[in-house]
Amino acid sequence: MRLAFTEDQQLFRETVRDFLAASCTTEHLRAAWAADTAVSSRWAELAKIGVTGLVVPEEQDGLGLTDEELSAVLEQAGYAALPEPLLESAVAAGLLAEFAPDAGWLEKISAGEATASVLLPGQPFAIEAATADVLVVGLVNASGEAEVHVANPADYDLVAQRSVDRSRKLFRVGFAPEPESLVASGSAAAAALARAADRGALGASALLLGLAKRMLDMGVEYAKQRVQRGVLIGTHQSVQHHLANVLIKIEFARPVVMRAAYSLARDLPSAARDVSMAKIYAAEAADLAARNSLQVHGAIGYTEEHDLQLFMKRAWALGAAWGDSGHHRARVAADLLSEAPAPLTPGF
Amino acid sequence: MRLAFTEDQQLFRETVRDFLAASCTTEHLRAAWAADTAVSSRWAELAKIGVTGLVVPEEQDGLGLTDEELSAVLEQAGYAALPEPLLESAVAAGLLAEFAPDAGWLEKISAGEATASVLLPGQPFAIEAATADVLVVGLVNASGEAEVHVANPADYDLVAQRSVDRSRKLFRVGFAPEPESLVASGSAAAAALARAADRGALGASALLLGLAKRMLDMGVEYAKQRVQRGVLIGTHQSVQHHLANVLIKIEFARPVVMRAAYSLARDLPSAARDVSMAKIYAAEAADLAARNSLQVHGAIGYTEEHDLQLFMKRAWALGAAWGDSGHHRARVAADLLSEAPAPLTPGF
Amino acid sequence: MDLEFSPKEQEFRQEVRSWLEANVPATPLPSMDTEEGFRLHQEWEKKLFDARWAVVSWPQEYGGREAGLTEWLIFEEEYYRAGAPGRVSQNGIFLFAPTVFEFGSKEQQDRYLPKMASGEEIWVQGWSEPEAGSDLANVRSRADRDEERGGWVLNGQKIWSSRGTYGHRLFGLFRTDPESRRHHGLTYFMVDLASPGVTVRPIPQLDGEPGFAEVFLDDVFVPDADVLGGAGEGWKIMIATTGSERGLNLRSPGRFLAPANRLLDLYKERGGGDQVLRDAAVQAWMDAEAYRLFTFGTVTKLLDGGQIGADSSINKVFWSQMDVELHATALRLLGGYGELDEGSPDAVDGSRWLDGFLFALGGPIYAGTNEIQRNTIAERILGLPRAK
Amino acid sequence: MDLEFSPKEQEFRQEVRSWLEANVPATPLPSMDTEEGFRLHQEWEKKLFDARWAVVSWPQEYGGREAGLTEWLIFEEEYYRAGAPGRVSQNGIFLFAPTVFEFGSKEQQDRYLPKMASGEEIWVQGWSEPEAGSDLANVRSRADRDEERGGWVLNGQKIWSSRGTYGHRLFGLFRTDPESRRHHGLTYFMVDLASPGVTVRPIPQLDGEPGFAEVFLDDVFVPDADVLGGAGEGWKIMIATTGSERGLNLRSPGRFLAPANRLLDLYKERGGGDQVLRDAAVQAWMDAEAYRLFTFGTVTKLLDGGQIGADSSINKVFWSQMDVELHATALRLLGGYGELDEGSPDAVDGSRWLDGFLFALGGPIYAGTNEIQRNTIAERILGLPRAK
Repeated sequence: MRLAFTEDQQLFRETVRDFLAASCTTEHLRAAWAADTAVSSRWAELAKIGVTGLVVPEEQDGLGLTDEELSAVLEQAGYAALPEPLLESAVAAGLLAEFAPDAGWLEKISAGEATASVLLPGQPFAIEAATADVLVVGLVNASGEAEVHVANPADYDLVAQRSVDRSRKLFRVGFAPEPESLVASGSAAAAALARAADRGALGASALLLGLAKRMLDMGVEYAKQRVQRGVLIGTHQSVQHHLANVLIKIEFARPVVMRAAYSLARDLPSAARDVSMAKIYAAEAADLAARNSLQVHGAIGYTEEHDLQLFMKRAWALGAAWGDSGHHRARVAADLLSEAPAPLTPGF
Repeated sequence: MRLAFTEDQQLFRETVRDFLAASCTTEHLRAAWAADTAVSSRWAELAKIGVTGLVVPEEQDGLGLTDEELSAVLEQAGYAALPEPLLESAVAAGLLAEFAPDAGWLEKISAGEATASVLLPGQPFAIEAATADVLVVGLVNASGEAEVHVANPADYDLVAQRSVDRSRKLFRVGFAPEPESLVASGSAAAAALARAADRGALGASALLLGLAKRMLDMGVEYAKQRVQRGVLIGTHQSVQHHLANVLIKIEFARPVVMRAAYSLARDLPSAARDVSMAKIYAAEAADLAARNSLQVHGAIGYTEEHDLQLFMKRAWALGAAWGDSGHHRARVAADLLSEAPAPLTPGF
Repeated sequence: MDLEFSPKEQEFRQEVRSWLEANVPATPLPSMDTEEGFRLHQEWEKKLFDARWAVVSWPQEYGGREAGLTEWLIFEEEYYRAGAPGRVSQNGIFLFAPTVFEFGSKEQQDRYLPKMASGEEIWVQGWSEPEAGSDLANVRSRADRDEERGGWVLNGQKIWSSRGTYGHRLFGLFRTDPESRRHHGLTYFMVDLASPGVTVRPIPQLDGEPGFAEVFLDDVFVPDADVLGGAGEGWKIMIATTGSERGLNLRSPGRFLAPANRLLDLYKERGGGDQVLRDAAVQAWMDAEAYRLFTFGTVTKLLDGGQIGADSSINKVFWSQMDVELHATALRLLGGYGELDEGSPDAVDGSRWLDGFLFALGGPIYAGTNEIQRNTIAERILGLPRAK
Repeated sequence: MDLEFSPKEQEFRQEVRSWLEANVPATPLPSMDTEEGFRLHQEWEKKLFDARWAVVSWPQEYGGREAGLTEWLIFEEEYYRAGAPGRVSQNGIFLFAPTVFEFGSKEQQDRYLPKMASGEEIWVQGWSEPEAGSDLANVRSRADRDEERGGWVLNGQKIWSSRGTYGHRLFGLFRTDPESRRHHGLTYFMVDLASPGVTVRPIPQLDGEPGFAEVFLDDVFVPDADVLGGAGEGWKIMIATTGSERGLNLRSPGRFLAPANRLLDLYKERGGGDQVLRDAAVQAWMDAEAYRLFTFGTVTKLLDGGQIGADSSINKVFWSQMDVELHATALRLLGGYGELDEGSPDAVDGSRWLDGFLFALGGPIYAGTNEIQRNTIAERILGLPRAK
């Protein structure tokens, strides 16, 4: 019984953290906001430390790691609000590895020479679809059957949208399925798409956890330095309690997210329920972190010049992405209220 | 446009307040908790100032007043946690006045010589049923038709229950409807029972508002006097905010309750929606008042010796009585989301 | 109680309603914090003014109708109901004007009020200063006497001045007695932002618009004619204005009903019968109703000769939280479409819900943070000892 | 990560489970704060002790099994899962014993621990004093030296002593240096409540049971043999115990799962498909799960040689709020039946939900109010300056 990352996982995590601290500053984020794409030379750098190919099988030059390592890394990506579509590429990579391992995309993703994006059933927009080298599309066809397609830019047209988080480059995708693009259908496709959605929700949870921690740290820093009427605002009980309440949410969300990663990495029966629970807790932590950190910052936090908004806006967007809390609550309830709920992880 | 009680109403209210401050102290409440009935000589005293016959028509020696005055008085009864079944008698009186004005009960109620209780459809228990001189029963018969019965103690058997608020003497009523006890049926009965349920919910709102105010006042008093580690706890921002949040709930619940009284007194189209809204707001104010006042009091407030519990327990019981918030939210939603919601009061 | 409006009041309501129906722009104006939007909002103010709807409660001579409190509320209800443009002149006509009427000289009233009412001159508030937080007594900007020129030389910095980017005149306090502290030695100035030495730096807020600005004053000369009341009387005079700022409750009882009703429509379209979202939407509507009723209660109190006082703190905490929750609920209903900003082809209702959410987030912060409001409630209404 | 239990651990779990299944009383015992209930809970402790289940983590010689942290957690999970009686001896075996093991003399350990483990002697905590609030350093009760008799004479008053009404021995701090203040000059005493000069006044709590008591000491003699550690070392020694009290998280990760599962059953019976109540019940279950996972995380930290420290404040705020919400949700599900207290023929599940609610309300207050816990989190974990 160990509910903690292994030393290797910790090491990997710290490597990514240090890299992002240097190469993904808020100046970089503002640049990504202004650009047409959030993908920069950083993508190739991330490849060098194995991040882009983290879940790509070793046969395709990836690290062949699991959702455990992925979520550990994504928490750091969230802390830095990394603008590149790391999660989307990882979700796409999972589907490519299953249905199109030899198409050559995985090697390119591992090498940082390509980015992938993904559009799952029910997902309104695809991120970075205009710059992604490959777009993996999941859909339910007219006869109600699941299909997975590997689409090339030629196969679809895009309508650019504008997210409140300008580093999320969203596109509505008009995709006409072709027999050539079809790589899987039926129950295999359905299972893979469900698995992909869970990876997306788990990844979003890890990102939200990192975002929450970042916004808390910003609030704490500010409260330690900001003097108002001659006193540090951090000495006000209301400020202390705002921040303490955020820490409580984060500290309880963390083991929930870690457990979900463990379950999903092993495809345990409780995986779907555990992932939904993770998304609910992480989104709530990030939501409270945004509100309370903003309240602690006061008017300065409400300005565009202040960096807090970069993280708040990403948190709001991710809270609704990959299934909002209502969606995931319904999933947890459906399992718990069923005749035979999935056994607990860890067992009991 | 005046959203305030008239001078007469104010005067009546203050008379009742002063009477209860003297004759319904927490010592009296503890006595009512210990006794088999909460009805004492106070009932006759209340009759002298017109309270028991407040909504009884003048022809039956009552004051012939409306739900406006009733709610104004009940707020004071809530503040004092008056144990007598004032609301139940008023609800019963409304039905008696409509369907059995000549049975003689109304005169007795006005004179303080009798108490009445009531059991409406869906209501699990009747208060003081063992001591009530008359019990008005509303039911839906086998053919789905509404009926109103005026039952004499002979017509029913009772199973005594024990409420967390010991001054609420609850009984399950086994009532066998007799042709002799039937006083109304069909649409007239249905309308009257709906009206009675609204009076009950409005009255409960007024009681809860008074209870909330009482618990707030106790918390404020304590915070002003209690010294801990050499400082008044009232100087702690957390204590100040706990109490300020309660006041905010109360101050916004009050006009909502008053408006509902106005609408119901005039049977306006919005009355049912306004009453449901009042119950929701008043219950929320009382619930927060109980939690925050308890938290401000700390361990001493958690004891049976301390008077706070007398008011908390009544608030918890009344929050669920006369339709809980879930029931009333559904009613408000049904109206608002209908094709033609009731017009606003005041109009717009 | 009497929750009816008199025939005369109903008639007034009809008149307002039909004028608004005939004149409110079909499509919403661009944000008043953009250059074009600012101009268009000024034009709208002119239109209101010409029809004597700009300042209904003001005296005839300054373009008003001498409307009573209730009529004014009716006007405000109808104004929001009609979805008419935001009031670009609000800092002037709602916050500052009461002070001018009470403390300004006839000459000053004649000089300022007409242009304020017509929207020709937009007034900007200069309350906050860096480091001062919500504590208005913490004024560091100073004014030094200049006998020769018969006026004062202002130096310092004001921040969070709404409308500051495009506005024309600033009202605020400056320290005329360098020895003084806190509430003492402050004087109330009216500063022409076109004067030499004034630098305005726009501050874009969460929604990207420069809703407020930082105003730097370097040796800005202000003639005695632009001093309100006497030197050193600034604090006493200011109280009235902040009173009305925090008493925003009197801005409009119907203020939140329009968005609440739109939220119910949004639920009908997209709620799919979800009970949790239903209750959240209904709660928003009920809160908007409660806000309206609370306002009627306050008005009754005022008509009976009472004061608002610290009640406005109760009101401010309530509406600012309600406004955030209302828009957060809308975003939940929009799901994956909630993040779409204006300029998105697929944005629902032109991203008004997102805009409203971002705007609402300022509520718990401005005009005294909600924490300070709660302290005020505890100390001034509940009578608790001053917070440590 | 490894969220599996080892075969040895699983075997241990099986052994615990089957013993409990065979021995847990079919019907719940009466409240341990009634005279009869107290006695029956003592008998249950004896039964546990005889089977070596009373203090699994203790050394063999005192009736334990030297179980490791994980095995201990398994025991606790199973104990709650089986719905076994509350531990009337918990103040002794969980809060006080660690201190005795660390600071007690061998003679004291031999004299106290076996009877503590068997439930023959129930220990009572004497931390709080009137006026002191949650501040344990504010001790006014004093102990004066009595050389002749070779001990100390205690005077003063302790309050909120759980199990105080029927318990046998009290542990707590007394001021042995009259000149001292705050943390200094305090000594750790163990007081036989049967001694002359001790008066115990039961304090009934919300549920009517005398869960705690006020203990008055008038010239109570305590021999040197009942002093724990040296004179003046009381504070240092006490820290350990309060640590474990606030670290209740280590009491049992499964602690809230049993009621949470019962809540889901209650929803199935009475929820009628209401989605709001469904989400509330599911939230309670998820919080119970999160509590369990948080505990496993803490245990992992401890196994890696880490400390709990202020983390226990995080945990305490979380579980105390969860416990209130869980039971409040149950009462909402019960509607008009929720107010029925024990003794009501129509009470659902013998009013256990109401009892649980009343009990839970103490959570945010005891062992340091949640406000104090939040200050601790802010200052000791987030490193904010000390609150004003």
